Amino acid sequence: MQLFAQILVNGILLGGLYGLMALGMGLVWGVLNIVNLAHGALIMLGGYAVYYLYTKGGIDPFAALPIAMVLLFLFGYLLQRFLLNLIVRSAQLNTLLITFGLDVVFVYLAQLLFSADFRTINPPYAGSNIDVGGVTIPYAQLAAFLVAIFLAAILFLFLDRTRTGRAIRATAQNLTAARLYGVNPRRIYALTFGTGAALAGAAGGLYGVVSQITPYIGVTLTAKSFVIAILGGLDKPIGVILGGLLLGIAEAMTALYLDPTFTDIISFGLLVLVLVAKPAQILGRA
Amino acid sequence: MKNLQRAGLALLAVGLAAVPFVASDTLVQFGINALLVATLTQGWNIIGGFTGYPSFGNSVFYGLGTYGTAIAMAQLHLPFGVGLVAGGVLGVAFALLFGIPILRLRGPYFAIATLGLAAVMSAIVATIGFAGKNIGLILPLFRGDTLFYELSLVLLVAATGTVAWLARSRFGAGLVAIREDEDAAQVMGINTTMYKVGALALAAFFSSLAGGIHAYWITFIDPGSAFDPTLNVRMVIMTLFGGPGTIFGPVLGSFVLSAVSEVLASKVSTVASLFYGFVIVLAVVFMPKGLLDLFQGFRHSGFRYFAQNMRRFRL
Amino acid sequence: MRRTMMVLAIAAVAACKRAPEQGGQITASQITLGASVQLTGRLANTGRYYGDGYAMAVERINEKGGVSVGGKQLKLALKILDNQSDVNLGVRQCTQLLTQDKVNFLLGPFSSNDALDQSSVAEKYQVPMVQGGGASSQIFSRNYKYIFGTLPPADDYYASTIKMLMKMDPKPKTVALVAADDSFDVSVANGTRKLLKEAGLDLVVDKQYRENNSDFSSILSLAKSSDPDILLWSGHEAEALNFIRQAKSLGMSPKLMYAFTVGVPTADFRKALGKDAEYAFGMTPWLPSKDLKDDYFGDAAVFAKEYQQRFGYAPDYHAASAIADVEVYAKAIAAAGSLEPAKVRDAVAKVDFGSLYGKVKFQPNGQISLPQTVIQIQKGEVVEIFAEDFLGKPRYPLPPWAKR
Amino acid sequence: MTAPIFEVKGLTKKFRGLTALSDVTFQVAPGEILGLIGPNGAGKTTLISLISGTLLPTAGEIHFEGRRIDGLPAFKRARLGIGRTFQVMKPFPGLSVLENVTVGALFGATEGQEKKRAKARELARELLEFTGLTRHAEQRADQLGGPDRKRLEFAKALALHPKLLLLDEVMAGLNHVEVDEVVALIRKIRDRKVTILVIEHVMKAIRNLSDRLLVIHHGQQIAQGKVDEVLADQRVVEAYLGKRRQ
Repeated sequence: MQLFAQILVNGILLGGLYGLMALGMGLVWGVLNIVNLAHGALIMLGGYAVYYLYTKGGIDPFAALPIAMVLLFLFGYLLQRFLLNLIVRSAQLNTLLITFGLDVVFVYLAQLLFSADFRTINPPYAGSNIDVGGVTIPYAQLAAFLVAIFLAAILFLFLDRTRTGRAIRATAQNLTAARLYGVNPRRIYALTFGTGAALAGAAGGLYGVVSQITPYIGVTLTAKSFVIAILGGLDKPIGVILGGLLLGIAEAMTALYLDPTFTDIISFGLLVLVLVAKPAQILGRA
Repeated sequence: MKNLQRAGLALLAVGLAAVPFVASDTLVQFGINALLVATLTQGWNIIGGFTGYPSFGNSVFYGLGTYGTAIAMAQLHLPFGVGLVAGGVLGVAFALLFGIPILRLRGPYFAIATLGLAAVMSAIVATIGFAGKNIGLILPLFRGDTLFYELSLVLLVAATGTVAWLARSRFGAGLVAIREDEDAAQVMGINTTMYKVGALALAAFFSSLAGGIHAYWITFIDPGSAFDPTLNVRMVIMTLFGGPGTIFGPVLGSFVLSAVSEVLASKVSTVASLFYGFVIVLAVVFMPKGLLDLFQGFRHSGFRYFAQNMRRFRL
Repeated sequence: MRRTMMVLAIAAVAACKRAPEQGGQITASQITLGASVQLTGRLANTGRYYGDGYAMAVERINEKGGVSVGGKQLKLALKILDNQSDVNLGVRQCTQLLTQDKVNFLLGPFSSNDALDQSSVAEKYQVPMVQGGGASSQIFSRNYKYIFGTLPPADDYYASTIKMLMKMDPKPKTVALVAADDSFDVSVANGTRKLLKEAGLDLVVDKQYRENNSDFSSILSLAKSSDPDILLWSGHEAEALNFIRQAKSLGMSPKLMYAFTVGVPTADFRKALGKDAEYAFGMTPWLPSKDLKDDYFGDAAVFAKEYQQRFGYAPDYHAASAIADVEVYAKAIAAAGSLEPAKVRDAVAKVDFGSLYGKVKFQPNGQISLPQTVIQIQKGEVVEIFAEDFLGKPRYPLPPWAKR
Repeated sequence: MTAPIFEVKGLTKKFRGLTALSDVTFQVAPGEILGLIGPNGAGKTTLISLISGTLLPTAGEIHFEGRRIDGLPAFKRARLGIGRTFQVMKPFPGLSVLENVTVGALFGATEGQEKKRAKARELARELLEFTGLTRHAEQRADQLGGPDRKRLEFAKALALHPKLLLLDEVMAGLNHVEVDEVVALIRKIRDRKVTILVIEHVMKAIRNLSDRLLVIHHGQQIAQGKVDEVLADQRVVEAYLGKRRQ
């Protein structure tokens, strides 16, 4: 029973981070209709940003997160404004193509700039934990989880309560309607992509604290984000976080009760089943 | 004109068939790979380009073909021909079985379901002892690259022939109607379920045979390389690069991209992937409708083609 | 449309015609070694040892006058292609090296899976491949004649560790074994299970995980609940880093010790983990010792220093194995007195010399046999602990994380 | 009245507990034009979807030419000769006008069906002529203007060789002249021995066209019969103008 509780906690903590990874991808996908294959690369860049801020600048990783988010926001903003905006109205799959190309470029440049060495963000408190009734809760993972929930909540409020957020949602519904809203779609697109990139940056920093960063971590993270974003209903922040939790818990339980080599079967099997059985109910939209 | 075109194509096919007899082994190796990838791309074109179902799981057919062949040869010691058939049957059977539930999904949901299926199959194979678990299987070594090349060429010609047939047949018209508007297609008398599953099975057929040929050629397979998920992205990208829903676009797209990446990999080696990435980014910006459209458009309106596209697709 | 196809056809024919000339720089005055190595991509982190090691060895052998073939001094040349960690590209590049670039002999890539594929090309063309990056027994069980390996067999990786454990006080009783599911690690796990049984140790947790896994929390929690004396781990370096960091954050620590097949000897591992790397046991077939004399580099210690200076990171056994591969060719070609692949192949099978890597002599299946020295990280340094007998003092038993 | 070509008995459709259509029963004679009217949200389009097979009924029966069809999938009903247009028009946007119609000819009712594309195309050209779209034949469907799109819907549906044609608000958004053109077109179609069920808001047109009327309100069938009688019916007036309290 204690083991079960421990595994559940592990799954939840991991799932929160998964959810954060997928938030940005879901937002960009849902609003801009861009399936961003470079999302994992943006997470990777965020990880490096926090890594260097911590090791070279001596800034605590959690304090460095907002800085990394700003950097990634600017990067994403410019990328959308001056490159992706050029093609957003062509076939949807084209955005897939171009972000794939960007992913290749980012990964290569990262290797050139940062080398293929493994980097870990290792503040003194990483690895310390607290014991609650026999269940070990690691501080860093807990903090990462809380940050993920916090950012999801902020995103939700931003989309729901602010004028810009509403403009973004209107854009998701209908570009023409958004124009009537009096927004400049070029700016809104850039803003949305920037926000997605900023969220990826935060996820990257946290990922570096609990795992490690190399130029090549992106592919797996893109795939995970893709799955979770779909499970959670794209630009629905709460849904995406729930999707992350679902995946995190499913993976942890599978590793314990079935076999660790089965985790992929379960997580992707779950995905297919959910899609085939009940598309409309589970997903935000179908 | 039409006859001239046919003659040109026949000449091209003969020229390609002659490659192993005149060219270097390297080119033949490259050719085998490029032909197989082109076949995969053409397979994707059937389900993605014609039917409008953006599969991200065609690697599952390739992988099943690979494993069907490998299991038959490495575990059961059957001849290659039997293995190839086994692989093809496995791939098509999978398409028929899973096509019905997943083809009910549309757009990105279909895409992700296929992606999920491919990942599940890869993970499942990695736990089956008979399939060599995650360690893989070793096939007997066969020194016959000419045979592999010609087989791959035949397969590609067959796939392209099938697509050409689609472009003029009733079946193909049905697929295109589904791509354009599935609800409308249904009330116009098209058995959409059967057509979609048929298209997927065709794609599966060619993809799994390509996998089978590749398995025997490369002699060692494991789940990671047989169900390589990046293969899906490559198929999509090559189709889009050439021109989806056309007969020769996907072939052209995959030849050009294969050649570019191969030349880069052997000439500039370590910066190859950087260039490859840039090529793709620039291609999307300057020819968002594919190579074929670029050729036609450029002939028609010269450099204005780029400006026209830019205006049309920018925000 | 038709025109396009014509252009393509013409281009293809033109490419055919030009192809054979492109590799024409090879002259009789040099011997070219070719390799397709992971310089970029997923495996670049370890792949670089091979790229750098081969380059350094070729250079040094040439400085020492090259190789004497039938009374003539020939220089070595090296052609390395980057396969971007793509197995299929590696296979094609090997073919290119043999048929187009006309290299004389092949060197290998990193990792068992890549070596499995690439060695098929060598066998197909009947050109020797001496590779220092694949240890799985699968590579050498195919009855291929042209493939040689300078990494010791994966099955025996934990042999010396278990021998050591039997002499430790307190003596361990229970063991947890965690291994990845790829070719190399499955070989390690199978071999280790047998060794544990022979030693009479009790295997209480035996878990296999999926390659590239990044979350070990379930396995760790399970291991924690069964509280083993020792934990033996086999996988890839990236996974080892995750495993140890997550072990710390979940407070999992075996009662007596833990050991890892990879990572411990590399500088990268220590750098990434900082003080969390302390106490980790590992193994290496090679250490930069003064006792390992070498015809070209003096000894292993000198080599390690020069390597560090030149490339900015410390070599580990991968790099030393790469050096040995090149030296094998130098010795074998000189012995064969010919560049004919078949003759060189026979000479490679017969080499027997001392190098900075150790004693190089291939078994009939083509693989080398070297003992693994048990090592441990103590105060940020790699310390030799045990080979045939104790070489250093182990820090044992392992204190729990909170008390480190 | 001759034997009906088409008959609906007790047709009911519920969406998750919400009743969209309840116990609708009517018959249509061959060559007849039946007008279907009712306020917005009354369930008219649901009825058409049930007949064409894009929705399946919760209860009730549909018979066509003496054969029960309510269990058949949409494509089979299309092949039996039931064609429909969509309120939100559904051309194949990326195809040319000609190809749009050709698809119908390739897959339509079994006896008129052409397996060869070339022949189907000939047939499609005739229909373009018939609907006045010939000069747009090579244009992409999504580049057509409003009235031409409606014509295309007609042409596509006709290409099936339908015996029963279901028209879902084909006149919405058209001006007077255009409405008259469409009315004329529908008459022309009827002259081809096609039975027609037409949903319409434009009262003048429906009065002109229909042989009989069927009125649906809140999913209930509230009146059926001769045009003038139905329009004079108290319940129909209430449905349209709201119940007046005395």
